[in-house]
Amino acid sequence: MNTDTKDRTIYKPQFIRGDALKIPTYRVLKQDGSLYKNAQAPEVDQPLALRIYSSMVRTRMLDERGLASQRQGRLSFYMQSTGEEATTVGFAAALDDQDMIMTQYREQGALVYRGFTLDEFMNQLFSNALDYGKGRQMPIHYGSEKLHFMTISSTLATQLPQATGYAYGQKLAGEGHCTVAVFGEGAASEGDFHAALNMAAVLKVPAIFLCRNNGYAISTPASEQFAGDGIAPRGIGYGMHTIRVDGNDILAVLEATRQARKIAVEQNEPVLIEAMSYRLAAHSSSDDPSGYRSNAEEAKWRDLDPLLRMKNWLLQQGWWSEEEDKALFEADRQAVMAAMKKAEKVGRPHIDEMITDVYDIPPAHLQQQLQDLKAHIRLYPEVYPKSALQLDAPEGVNRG
Amino acid sequence: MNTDTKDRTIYKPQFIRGDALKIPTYRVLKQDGSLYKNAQAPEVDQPLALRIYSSMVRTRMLDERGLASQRQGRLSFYMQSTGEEATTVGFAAALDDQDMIMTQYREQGALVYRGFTLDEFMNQLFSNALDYGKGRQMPIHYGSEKLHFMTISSTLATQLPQATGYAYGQKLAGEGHCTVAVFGEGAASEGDFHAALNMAAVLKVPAIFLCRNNGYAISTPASEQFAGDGIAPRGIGYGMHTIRVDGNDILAVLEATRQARKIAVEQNEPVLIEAMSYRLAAHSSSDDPSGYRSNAEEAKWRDLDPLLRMKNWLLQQGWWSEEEDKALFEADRQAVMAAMKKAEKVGRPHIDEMITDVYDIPPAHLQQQLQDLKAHIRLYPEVYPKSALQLDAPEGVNRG
Amino acid sequence: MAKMNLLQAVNNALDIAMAANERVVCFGEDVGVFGGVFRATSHLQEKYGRARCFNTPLVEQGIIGFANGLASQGSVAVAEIQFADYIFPAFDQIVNEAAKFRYRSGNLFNVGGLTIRTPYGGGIAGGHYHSQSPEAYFAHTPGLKVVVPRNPHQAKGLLLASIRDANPVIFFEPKRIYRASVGEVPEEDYELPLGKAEVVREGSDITLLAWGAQMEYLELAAELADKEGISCELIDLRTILPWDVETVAASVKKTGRLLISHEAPITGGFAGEIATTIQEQCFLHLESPIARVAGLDVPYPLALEKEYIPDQWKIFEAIKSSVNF
Amino acid sequence: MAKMNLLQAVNNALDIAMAANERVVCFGEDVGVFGGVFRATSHLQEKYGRARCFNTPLVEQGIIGFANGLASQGSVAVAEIQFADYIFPAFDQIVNEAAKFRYRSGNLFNVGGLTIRTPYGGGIAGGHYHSQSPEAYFAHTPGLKVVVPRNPHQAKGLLLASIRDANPVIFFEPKRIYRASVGEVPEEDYELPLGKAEVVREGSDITLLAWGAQMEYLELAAELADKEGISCELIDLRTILPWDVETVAASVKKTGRLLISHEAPITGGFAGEIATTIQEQCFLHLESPIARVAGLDVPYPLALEKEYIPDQWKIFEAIKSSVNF
Ligand SMILES: Cc1ncc(C[n+]2csc(CCOP(=O)(O)OP(=O)(O)O)c2C)c(N)n1
Ligand SMILES: Cc1ncc(C[n+]2csc(CCOP(=O)(O)OP(=O)(O)O)c2C)c(N)n1
Ligand SMILES: [Mg+2]
Ligand SMILES: [Mg+2]
Repeated sequence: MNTDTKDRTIYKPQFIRGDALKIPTYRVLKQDGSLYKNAQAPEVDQPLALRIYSSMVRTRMLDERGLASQRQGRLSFYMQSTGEEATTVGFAAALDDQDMIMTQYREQGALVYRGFTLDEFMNQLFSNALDYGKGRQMPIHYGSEKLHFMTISSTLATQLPQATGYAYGQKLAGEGHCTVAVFGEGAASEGDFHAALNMAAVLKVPAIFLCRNNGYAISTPASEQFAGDGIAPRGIGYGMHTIRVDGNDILAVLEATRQARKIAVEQNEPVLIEAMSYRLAAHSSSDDPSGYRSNAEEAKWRDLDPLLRMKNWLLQQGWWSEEEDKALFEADRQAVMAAMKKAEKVGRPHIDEMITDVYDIPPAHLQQQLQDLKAHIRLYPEVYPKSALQLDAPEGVNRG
Repeated sequence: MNTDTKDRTIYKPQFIRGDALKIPTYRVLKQDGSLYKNAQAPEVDQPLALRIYSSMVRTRMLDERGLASQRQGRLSFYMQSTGEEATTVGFAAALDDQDMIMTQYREQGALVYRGFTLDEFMNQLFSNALDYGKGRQMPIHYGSEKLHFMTISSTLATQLPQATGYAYGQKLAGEGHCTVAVFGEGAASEGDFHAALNMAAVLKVPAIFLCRNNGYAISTPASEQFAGDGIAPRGIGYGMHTIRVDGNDILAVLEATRQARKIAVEQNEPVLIEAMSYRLAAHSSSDDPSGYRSNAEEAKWRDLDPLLRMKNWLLQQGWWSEEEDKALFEADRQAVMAAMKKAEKVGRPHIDEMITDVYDIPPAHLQQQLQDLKAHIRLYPEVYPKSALQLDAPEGVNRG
Repeated sequence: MAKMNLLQAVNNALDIAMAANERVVCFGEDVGVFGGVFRATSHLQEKYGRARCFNTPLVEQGIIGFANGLASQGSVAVAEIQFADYIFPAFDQIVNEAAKFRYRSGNLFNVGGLTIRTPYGGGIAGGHYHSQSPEAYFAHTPGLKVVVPRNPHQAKGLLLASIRDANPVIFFEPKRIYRASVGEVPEEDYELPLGKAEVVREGSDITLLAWGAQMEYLELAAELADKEGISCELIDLRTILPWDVETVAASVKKTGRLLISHEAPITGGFAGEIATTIQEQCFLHLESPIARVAGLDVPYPLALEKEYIPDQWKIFEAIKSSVNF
Repeated sequence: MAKMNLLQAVNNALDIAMAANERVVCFGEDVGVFGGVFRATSHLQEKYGRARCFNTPLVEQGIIGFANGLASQGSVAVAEIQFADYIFPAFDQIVNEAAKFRYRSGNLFNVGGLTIRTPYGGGIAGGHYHSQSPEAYFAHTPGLKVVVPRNPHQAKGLLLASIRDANPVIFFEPKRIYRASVGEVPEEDYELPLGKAEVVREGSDITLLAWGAQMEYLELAAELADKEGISCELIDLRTILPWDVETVAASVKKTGRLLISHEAPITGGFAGEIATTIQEQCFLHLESPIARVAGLDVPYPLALEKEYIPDQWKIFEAIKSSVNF
């Protein structure tokens, strides 16, 4: 047993209270862009700082336009990450571009940072023939093999034990890469969370588990999700290196993740990071938060906007100006809208894609089912007009 | 968010190490029967002490004979609890007899303490017509409604979220009862463990989660089960009152559970107890531990025998003598063997019990299936001789 | 009588069940203040308090484990799984625990008070994980009852019966028609029988069988067939497990033909069970092979959803094939 | 050739797979030093090191989640679930994740390297939780392959094929005959095809179809029938998903009769799928209803196990009923 209890004996039955272990929060940057007195900025040069900031801005614009076009009925669904951009861009900026990222669904910031193009985003959102996922999943289920970004799955927390396994494979491969799994504080209630972190600690894998504690899981506040001091203390329970950071503080997220990566890759030890933030927008385009939280609460967090915080820092560094800022926002807004228009015009996935990728090669029964379906579509072209048109066309050009 | 991070800020990225939280072990009784210098014995009078001790002895004898008759081919399967009797009897002795107990499978001590008779044990072990479980589950899957002992299920950890739910019902009922769920350190790796403890803490239920950390899950040592400081620190993570006790120390287990019960019932707050012990026997009658652990290790723990420890204390109290002890062991051994012989002679469950209790009332298709089966048995009485004999007999008298 | 949509009928049934029996407790993800993501539990927390209607942490295996324990204690546990696609983490607690609780204890303990409500099915642009119809997984599990209503009136009566049934019930709610299906619903407390199919339209040439949202396509197909002079008998199975062999067999003996439709992938779907039983019981009456119109054997797709759905046109074609066999 | 029992054949296949490809990794509860509770992974840790053969913590959902991730990374993950009865906590990782991994990503990612080995079935006094045959649950899940061998020779060849197949495979091992089934097994590396049934005995009056341990009862029943002058054709389905419709249909067209047997509860079992497909494809050839001999619709019982099992006598009676229909 690795619990050597010899020299830690008590003779009175003292219960340790649930709040015995309070985990502090690591912060660097104040909202006004200055550093905390005792804090030190991580090494960030101007190009990196601007890559990070422009990724945050682009993410914001993507989300703004994404929701707007859902409201216009152009998109069936959208999920914004507003307020959490420092976390989702910041962690990505701390990684090697070859490290695997496995996310939940609200981490478009990481994809932007890695260089997923607006066209790539839009093809997925519009489920068109160029979507790498072949239009099979709902909007926001991005994935990119070349960017080492695992295709998103809607089922919460399933990516966590998968990250443990992926990282184990990376350890076997010995090429110095790690896996970062990102998840919400709600998803951390799932059994898969427990499985993932415990296995990662026991099997000593180079994985970083990054919890976005944004206060809500749809309508459920964190206070009805757990009773302890957030998610971080669980890491200690698993015998795992753990840190809590201010998730709206780009410099803190960046530095914590850099150091976490060092531990993961050099020591083959997993790390848990809990990033404290707030989901400023609705859960998704299907949600209306006014039923479960107050405007005042939202306003409080709006004042802690991570973009503003970073901008203030950039301004203080002399690396950025208000004019450049305005121009960037506007340019991105335009670029997003242009990409949308383009993606909307791309046709949808070919009917033949109905049965590909279920297996490596479609077995006989699936081929038969497709053939029957096509025969049926020929009978009723007016009912299935889009696929009727495809019947005699060659298969679409939709591989990425 | 119930994570108020205001006044706990750090400005350097300090990771908290997995071993930051070391939980001490509560002990009262030394192996020689004397108390630790600073320890205090809980209130235990002679009748209670003897009820506890005789339950431990009976459990030991049950296990000795249970395994022996498995070896003789009389029983198909058996599981011993040798070495863990102080934990399994001790916790039960701290409860109100109406409190619900939900166990894993190695807690026969609690059932003995509650007064499950040898006949009741044997009827289950021999799957006879008097088994409350109607011979449907493997040996050791006991249950007793009147003793508030939930029928055991082989699927590990499933009883844990069930205990949370049961305790929630007790809280609604408001009669001052609690639920105790017992499980191994191996089972604590299951997703259901996480679900159970987190929900219990959030929903504030009167439940005690008692982990028997006995060093092994079949062949898997605790060191390959978790990397942290055992199971206890997880309780802190859930914001739950937590204590670790020496599981071979009857007085420590008793007192810790008593106080845990007080917290649970008076404050409607769950408690986690980790009892440190050792599985002295094989995992089950199907297992041979020589393939995965040393005799020396076993010997070390044999020296910490909880029965001996309690006996030494009783002797020092002047409540017990070596003669009485010998006589008790011998009487119990005889009683167990007599009960076995008796149970062996009881017929097996009636064929009609094949389809009862799947639903409250057997639906038409099950009635049909039973009828078809009986018609078949009539055709081949020599293939199914035991049930052939029952076909025209009335249904057995096997309800408890 | 009042006009209600299916969601309102569900909400009304829960309200009545909670008012009638204070041991009824409703819970699940976002079920409390918010009233559930579809609002099926709206206002229940307000009316009956937080102790009886509440949010749980986000953990399906925990929700059902908790529900099993609560039901075994004697409470009436009504657990919501937010989407049927997310019921699988709870599969062990349902299949190994709830379904076997009474049998394994020789009836010392039971979880008869358990009802699991969950929205199922496609047609809402939900992709793989907001569209599945997993009823067949549960129908292979003795000890469970599986119920699916087709409209508001059925939903209320069947849900009240499910909550009060002495066995664990999985109650699948057809979310595609949550709001679209509107009808007259008695305001009072009533129950519809579990385990009984309903002949919703008599006919002579072929029996059409389905459940839940799929009944709508069946009815549309029957109308198409009507125009071609084919008379269809329509049956709503309502309870998938245990299912009403008698009603279906009687109909097939009359019509000589059977078509079964479900949205789930065809292979291993529950139509296979029905067809096999019916070919056994009605072998000499069958004038054509029993037909299935079901989902393709692929994960539920998004962009090609319309093509995937076993709609009225596919059913109509299968009807003609069967009749012309 | 060497004489091996089924366990040794499995162990031998794993050994060959690990020797041939260093990316093959075996893991699960107690599979390390101990070699698994049935010893199927004996000596593999010794030979290939702890990194490639190891114990996991006790968490089935974690084992399969981990395996999915490992396979998606490009390793060949061979995960053991100690008993098929304990596969249900991993149901979500199998049904929602492994099965849909390739499809949902448009083939950017896949877990084709995943094989799940698990001992299944009754007849060993295992009661509810050491006896189940859950193959039908998985057979309703597009994206998975489901394989069951009947003897050592088949076990080795099918397991090697499963490990190397580019799709996730669940490999059910018939534990009742782990040691009882002994036969000649080629020592070299070989594969048997997935998705192909095998006609193990030709006959003319009726087709008998099963898989795994149930094949033994089928053979015994065929011998009983032989004595009564009934000629049985025996087919081992071997792969449950995707299954070999062609071979079965060809046989039924020849014999005119079909009997399917499995140990799992009859309702919702995979026999229903087979029977429904075959009645459709062979309608005009069928001389009697397709018969099923399967487990009762109850949790697997202990004391009444003998009565529960679909043994040769039950099969023999069903053969006679079919032939005399
Ligand atoms: C297994 C599973 N259960 C339920 C859901 C439905 N659901 C989608 S998002 C969500 C809340 C997640 O909250 P959190 O993890 O905190 O992430 P956040 O939305 O705050 O970023 C729920 C319940 C799901 N997708 N998967
Ligand atoms: C869900 C599940 N997985 C696997 C098993 C097989 N199994 C039975 S006991 C056991 C080990 C349990 O170890 P632990 O919880 O430490 O209890 P102990 O035997 O030490 O008392 C295992 C793996 C099971 N019964 N249930
Ligand atoms: Mg959240
Ligand atoms: Mg143990």
